[in-house]
Amino acid sequence: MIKNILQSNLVYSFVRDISAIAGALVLVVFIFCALFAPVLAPMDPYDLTTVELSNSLMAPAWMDTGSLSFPLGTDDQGRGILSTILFGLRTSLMVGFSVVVISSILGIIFGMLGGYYGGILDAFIMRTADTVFAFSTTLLAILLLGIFQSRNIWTVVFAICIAGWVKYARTIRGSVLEVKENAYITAAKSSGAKDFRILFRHVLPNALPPVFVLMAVDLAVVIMLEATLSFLGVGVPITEPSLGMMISIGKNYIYAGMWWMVLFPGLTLILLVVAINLFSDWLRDEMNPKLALRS
Amino acid sequence: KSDLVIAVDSPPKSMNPHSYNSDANLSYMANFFDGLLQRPAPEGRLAPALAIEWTRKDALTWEFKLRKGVKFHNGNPFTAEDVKFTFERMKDPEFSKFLNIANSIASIETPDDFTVVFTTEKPVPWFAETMHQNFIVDKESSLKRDSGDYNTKPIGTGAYKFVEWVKGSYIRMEANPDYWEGAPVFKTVEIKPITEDSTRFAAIATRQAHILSGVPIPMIELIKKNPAIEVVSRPARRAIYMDIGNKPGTPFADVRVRKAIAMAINEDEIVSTVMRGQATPAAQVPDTATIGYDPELKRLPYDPEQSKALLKEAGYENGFEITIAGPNDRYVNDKQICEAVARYLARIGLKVTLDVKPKSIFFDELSSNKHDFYLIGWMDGSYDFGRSAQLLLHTVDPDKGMGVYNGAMYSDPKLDEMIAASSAILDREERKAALQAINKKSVEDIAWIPLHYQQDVYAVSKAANVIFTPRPDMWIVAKEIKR
Amino acid sequence: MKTPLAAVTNLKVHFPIKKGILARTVGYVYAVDGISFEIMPGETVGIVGESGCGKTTAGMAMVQLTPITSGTVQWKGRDMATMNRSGLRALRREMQLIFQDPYSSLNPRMTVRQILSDPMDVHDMFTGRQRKERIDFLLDTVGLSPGQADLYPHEFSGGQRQRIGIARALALDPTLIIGDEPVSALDVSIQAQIINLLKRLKRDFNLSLIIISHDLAVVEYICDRIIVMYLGKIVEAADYASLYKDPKHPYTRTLMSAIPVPDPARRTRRIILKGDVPSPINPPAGCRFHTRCPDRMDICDKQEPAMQRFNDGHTAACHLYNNTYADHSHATPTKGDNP
Amino acid sequence: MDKNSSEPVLSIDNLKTHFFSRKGVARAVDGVSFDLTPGEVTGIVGESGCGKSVTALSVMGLVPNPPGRVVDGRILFHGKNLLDLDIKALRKIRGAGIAMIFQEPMSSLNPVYTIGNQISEMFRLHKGYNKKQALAAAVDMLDRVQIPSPGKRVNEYPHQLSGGMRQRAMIAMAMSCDPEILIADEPTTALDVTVQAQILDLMHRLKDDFSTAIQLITHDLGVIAEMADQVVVMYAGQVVEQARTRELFQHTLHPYTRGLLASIPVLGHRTRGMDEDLVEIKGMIPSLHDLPAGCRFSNRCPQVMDKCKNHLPDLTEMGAGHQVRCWLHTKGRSA
Amino acid sequence: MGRYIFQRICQGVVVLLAVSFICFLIFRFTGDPVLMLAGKYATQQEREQVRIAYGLDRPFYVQYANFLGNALKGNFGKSYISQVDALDTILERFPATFELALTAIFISLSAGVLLGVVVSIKPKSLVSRLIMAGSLGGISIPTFLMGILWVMLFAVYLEWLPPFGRGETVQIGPWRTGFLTLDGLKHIIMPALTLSGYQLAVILRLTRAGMREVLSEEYIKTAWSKGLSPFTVIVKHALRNVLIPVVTIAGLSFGELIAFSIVTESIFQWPGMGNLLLVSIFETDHPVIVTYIMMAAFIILAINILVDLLYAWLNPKIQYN
Ligand SMILES: Nc1ncnc2c1ncn2[C@@H]1O[C@H](COP(=O)(O)OP(=O)(O)OP(=O)(O)O)[C@@H](O)[C@H]1O
Ligand SMILES: Nc1ncnc2c1ncn2[C@@H]1O[C@H](COP(=O)(O)OP(=O)(O)OP(=O)(O)O)[C@@H](O)[C@H]1O
Ligand SMILES: [Mg+2]
Ligand SMILES: [Mg+2]
Repeated sequence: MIKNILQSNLVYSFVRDISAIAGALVLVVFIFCALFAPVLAPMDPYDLTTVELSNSLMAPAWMDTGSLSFPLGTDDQGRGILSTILFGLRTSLMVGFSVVVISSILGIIFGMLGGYYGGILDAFIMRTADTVFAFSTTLLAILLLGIFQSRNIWTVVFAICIAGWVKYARTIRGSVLEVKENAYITAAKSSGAKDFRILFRHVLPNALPPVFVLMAVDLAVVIMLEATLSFLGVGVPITEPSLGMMISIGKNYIYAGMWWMVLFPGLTLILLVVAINLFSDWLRDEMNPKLALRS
Repeated sequence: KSDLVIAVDSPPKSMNPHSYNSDANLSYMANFFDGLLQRPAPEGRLAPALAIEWTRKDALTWEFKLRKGVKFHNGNPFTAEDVKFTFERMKDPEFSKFLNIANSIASIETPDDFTVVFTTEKPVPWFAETMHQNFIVDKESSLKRDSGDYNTKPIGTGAYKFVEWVKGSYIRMEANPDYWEGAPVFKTVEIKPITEDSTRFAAIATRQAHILSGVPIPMIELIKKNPAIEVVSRPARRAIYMDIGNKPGTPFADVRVRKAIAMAINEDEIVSTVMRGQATPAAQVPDTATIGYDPELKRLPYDPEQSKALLKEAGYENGFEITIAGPNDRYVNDKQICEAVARYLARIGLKVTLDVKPKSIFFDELSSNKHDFYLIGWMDGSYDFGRSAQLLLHTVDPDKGMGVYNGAMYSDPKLDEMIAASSAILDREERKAALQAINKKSVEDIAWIPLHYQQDVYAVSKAANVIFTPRPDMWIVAKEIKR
Repeated sequence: MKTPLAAVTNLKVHFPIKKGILARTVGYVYAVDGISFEIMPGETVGIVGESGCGKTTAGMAMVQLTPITSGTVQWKGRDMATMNRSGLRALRREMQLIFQDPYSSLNPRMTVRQILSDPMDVHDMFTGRQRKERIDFLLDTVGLSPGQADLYPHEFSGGQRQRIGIARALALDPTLIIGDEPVSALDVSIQAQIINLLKRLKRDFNLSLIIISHDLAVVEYICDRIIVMYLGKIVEAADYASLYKDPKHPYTRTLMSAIPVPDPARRTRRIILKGDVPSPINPPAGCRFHTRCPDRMDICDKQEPAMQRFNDGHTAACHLYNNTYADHSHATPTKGDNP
Repeated sequence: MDKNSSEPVLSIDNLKTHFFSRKGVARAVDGVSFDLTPGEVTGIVGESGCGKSVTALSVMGLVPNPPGRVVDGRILFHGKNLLDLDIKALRKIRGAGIAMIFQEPMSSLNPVYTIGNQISEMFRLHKGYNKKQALAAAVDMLDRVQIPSPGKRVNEYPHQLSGGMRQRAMIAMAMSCDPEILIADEPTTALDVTVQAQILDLMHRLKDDFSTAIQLITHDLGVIAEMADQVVVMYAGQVVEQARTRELFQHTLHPYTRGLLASIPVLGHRTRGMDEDLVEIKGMIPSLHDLPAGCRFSNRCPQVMDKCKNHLPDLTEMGAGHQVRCWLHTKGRSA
Repeated sequence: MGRYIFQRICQGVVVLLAVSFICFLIFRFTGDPVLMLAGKYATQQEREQVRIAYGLDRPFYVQYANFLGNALKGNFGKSYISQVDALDTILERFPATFELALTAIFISLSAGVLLGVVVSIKPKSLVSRLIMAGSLGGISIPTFLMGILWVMLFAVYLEWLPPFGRGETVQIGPWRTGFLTLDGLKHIIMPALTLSGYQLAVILRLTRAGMREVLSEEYIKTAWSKGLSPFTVIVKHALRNVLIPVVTIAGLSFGELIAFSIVTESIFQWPGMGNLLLVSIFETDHPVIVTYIMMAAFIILAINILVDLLYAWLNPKIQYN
């Protein structure tokens, strides 16, 4: 399958699409930063022994009150903004990727079973999905997290996944319904293949492309959602600040003129989401069979 | 448009004066209702209100003489029957959160229309001290109305009459022309609760409010720079402290460990950076106005070296694991203080975990005694340390209602005895000495680690031409605001 | 007489129409409504009829890919309904399908080699070295080069894809191949290639073929016997020559006359039908063709005509040939319809 | 040209329509010329992808742009070059002067409007009728194309009609303003033979009634033989042969046309003992991106010569309006 | 049609039941409201007193049955905090949220569709590229950040718009509206813009994608070939087909809008249900949370049914019978 993707003109069109390249580049850089945050960051913002309260609220280095050891300034606790962004990126991406992976796997399983077998199983899955979808992932996450006694990054992931699988299930179900009408599925059946083989060898690989697109979009959505949850006070704990948490701490300081506490994490978040969106826009166009047929 | 618009940080939860015992809610009620007594700005000394005099007849009996000629907003006259009704209703959990004081009353006598005699179950030395927050309701209308109406449309004797409560938006009130203290200055007053800090700031910056309470700390300097706005602040009664236990088997059982922790915290730095100067370091939990405050007590010095030495002495050279708990939406910069404390403790080699969470969850956990070390604040509405000691210092004993807020389960038999003994002491001076002794012992045994008294910060728009005097309890009582 | 390879007796396939959340059945599509025919070893049978008349459904029902409502399908004398799942799976090896749409019948994410191997994997046939030889042989048979085995379907033209589909059908050495409109999606010039290929395979491998098509000319070209279907029923069945020379049923005649002949010199008077094909959801009563029949009689909407046997193997279901009701002016086949 | 026919109403002259994509230039239509005569059917045949539809779209000015563009040639309608007209002038001609019907009867009608609405739109636009008049005219039109109970059908949506009825509605729409030219792009390919017969019959009659010039695009030589007065055979973007219908079928000149005719299974052939294999045209149509330098049919041609591979023959008049593009027939003349 | 609606309503009731049950189940195992109810200084005994007074000592199923029974009578219990009927508490806030959501939907649909059409007609022009970039911004800037920035710019620095609240409102029967006063209208601009931002971008992109697809459909070629003006072709023939999925998706994401109104309301101190919910969550006010959830579920289900009907109306192919 990988080979198939590579040899299609995906790569060709990718190289030709500047915004997609830019998006992918930013994304890769960010992922790299997140992975190697402990090495890259000037300081470990979570190492309680190195953070000095006396360094709090310093302006970026190029300003009068700035210091070179904190290139982008510090927050109210004396953590370097740059370092915290690097670590915050880590949290944000971790939540983003975990949610996308978990909910897509759940969604794919439910959607595929529902779509392929139909009947009561399908009705049950889709009714559940409808209900959850009606509430929207955001609302459910807010409610769940509001109720949880203790919150950590995994409860946040859990709360988002509770509703997050639905869109995957719907998408994959839609494409399974379409794929299963193809004659090659009938051909596989007529060769005497068992359901399991048909599902995983014939149906799934062909039903998957729209899910890739959705995953890319969803990654951006989840990262923003996590930020929103942090803002509302139901996100990750403050001990593991995400970008959203940084912004919501910093927002109280913008009027006081300490814009760097919001601007830099805010920009990082926007850049991240823009990058993912650019990339997924391209992916969406490329994977749309109607548009892709032009080749 | 109202004559006076006040933006505050927390919304009212109910208009039933007994439904909520938080200062935030009582602050609204103080405008519509009167207690038997009151505590006017600036110092909050007990003063007559609906009662003109009060005496403690014996350890269990209190007598109040009532003011004559007072009328409720609906025109009903105020009498001793209303007082009796009020305190009886306060025993009903459906209407009241003031069960504590109400349940301590054994009987209420009304010898005549303007005398009330309370008999308590056991000695309650601070009984009168709480009378400024037990607001008196009208018996006749209260019985008549259903709970929905009762909880949303207050009828009291206060300086302001209720006009409208648009939930989430504002509360409007208008001056009571027949108020027994004389009609207040501002004819119409609007209180707007705005929970989001930056939005609240925007309210005063855009002249949508005349007075702002709960000015967000980061914005103080900015407001100071604004020529149109004036910052008014005063030390608050509330002390912020780290509660610590001495559960046997934990490192905290050793007083040296507790002392080491106390000496590791650089309170001056917390005050100057986290609190931006808007706090005063505290050596003890009660504030100056409280009976039991001991001016002699001093803070332990900040000395990390000594801390480490103490730890070594106690056999914890390599530190131990400690969790710092606390709320993140209750006190001014509470979560930042926890973070700072965590940092100091890490410096002396402890392995620190931070566990801050919303107050609803945190207080829930406190009552199940989950935490050994946590940040909390305290301000005793009764101005009597004896009551605080019962709730905070006494060994946990739910049956007797002792140690309810002693979440870290500090326990000292000697102290328990002293607390028990103190409640029978009637004489004010004698009582003061006994409470000071309790206070002193608690500080010396490091039953808690006081951090600072908060500073209440207000912003007042100069254009509004108002004279605003903050109160020690943070209530905003509109009748006290003058032109 | 030899036992037929496959025999279909009174086969009915009704698809329920479901509505609402409770998916209650509100009616049926009478896709195939009682057809019987058989196919001898080595024989080629054509099924023709208009779109929606149940040709595909009949084919699918024969290989049990569509649930049968009633009737039986016998394979070499055994009723397929009595077989268990694994028996059925094993039997599938012997009956293979060629699909109408060369674009959707090949899994776009598999190479030709994978496509051809997949059924062999299922049945554990031709393992190891044999596998490669077999694939090369198959590709050669259908006129593709073995070098093309590792390409993906989208790299082939429509005609080549149809050849891959045929190779897949041959992969398991089947006895019977059912071709569901194997040429209708192809360009005329390619269509000829595939028709020739099918004819050759039939000769070379002694296959039995069922060719489903809407094009009488195509069917006539390959088949020994032709079955004409209308709205789920067989209206006429005959030897190709007999059918062409002497079509009995008015529908067959219409169909023949409607096919445009590529010869301007022979522009003919066509039989133009009135109205559209009725819906198989509520087929007309009596003879199903009566709503459009040019030779319609009073009886036609009242009674369903029985299948009548003419000379050897030519059968048709039409009231025109029922002696009791025959009106001879109608019974005479309209001459001049056919060149 | 056939001398008997009247003046052409539309003449296409050296039309070139190319598609520009990242793979290069696809020369979909590459120098096509032919005329349409009033009251006659001009059939255009050719394999899928040879440029039949693009030719039609070029006439309508509807080539999707980007990626497509008419790069050369003229399309003369009453002496005016349609390619020079601005969109406003073109709009007046579309529908009223030249009408078009498309292959897929389902997707050619807007699914969200009643067919009455869609037909009456023509009358309101080109004839200035009011709503009521236009609807009455639409009912009239539906009746003309033999849709039963037209008064009821006008208020139905396309999905409520059968394929044959939809195609009839399309024809009604196209004919509503008495266009001089009707371009029918594979109008019956999606239909059953019996229904196809109905539609072809209908078009025949309408042509006679209105003396419309019809450009009938199809890949079915049978349909051409039935319907057309004149035939244009296209291959890979070019006209390879053009003649009066009888002439073409009787004196087929181009090897491609010949192959095409021979590869069609004809009903009755086998019965009449002609039970040999069909003639195949071997190989595949070349890619439009990568056309051979010489004759475009050279790689499949059974009579291919060396010359064919490198030199593109011209379309040559063989007399009586019969033109062919093949070295077999051009060699004498072009020398 | 009637049957279909009836069926959908039955389905809705089942969903509401399921929702209420799940809420109850969750609350059963999280947070103890007694702590909130009895007050900070309450002793164990006082807490028990409260527990009994509120029936919180009874078994789970009894509590649930009681709840259901009362809910059928329109009684969702009293807020633990305000001691007022929970449904009234929510309903009182409903108009504010509804007007905000309505305005936001209106903005995002009208502007989104309009811009989407503009962009799809001339995809390569500068204006289109700017709009597309802007829409990417709309998707990428978190709602809360956007809200804060709006306030800072338009309220604090430019002082054009009020920073928070609903402004002057007019009470009409049970409904308190801000639409009828100039002050009210001024107040709704910023929150509605903030709330609509994301939806607007999504609708714009959907419209653009839909237009791109529809414009290459055969029936659009037919429309052009009739000689219709570009306006008629685009608005009458293309847009109507594009609107079917756009309206459907916009309607179905109403839940998202409600969820984000929580954020918007908390920034602008908008006195709506979302603001209330947030407070209730932090105060463990279970009756209000449950009522909110039921109310939200109800609204969303109702909207979904409406969207389905709208869909049927827009798309003649769908007929419910
Ligand atoms: N799975 C199904 N469910 C419901 N109806 C079906 C199903 N499959 C086929 N039908 C219906 O059964 C009838 C016969 O279908 P079938 O595919 O057998 O026709 P066909 O003769 O093969 O037509 P075509 O030439 O168009 O392929 C049609 O009306 C079709 O709509
Ligand atoms: N929008 C387009 N973009 C790119 N290429 C196109 C486009 N439309 C047509 N073409 C190319 O132009 C060539 C001619 O197409 P056209 O549709 O005219 O073929 P046709 O003869 O009508 O075939 P068919 O019988 O399949 O309808 C094709 O090879 C196709 O690839
Ligand atoms: Mg079929
Ligand atoms: Mg075409």
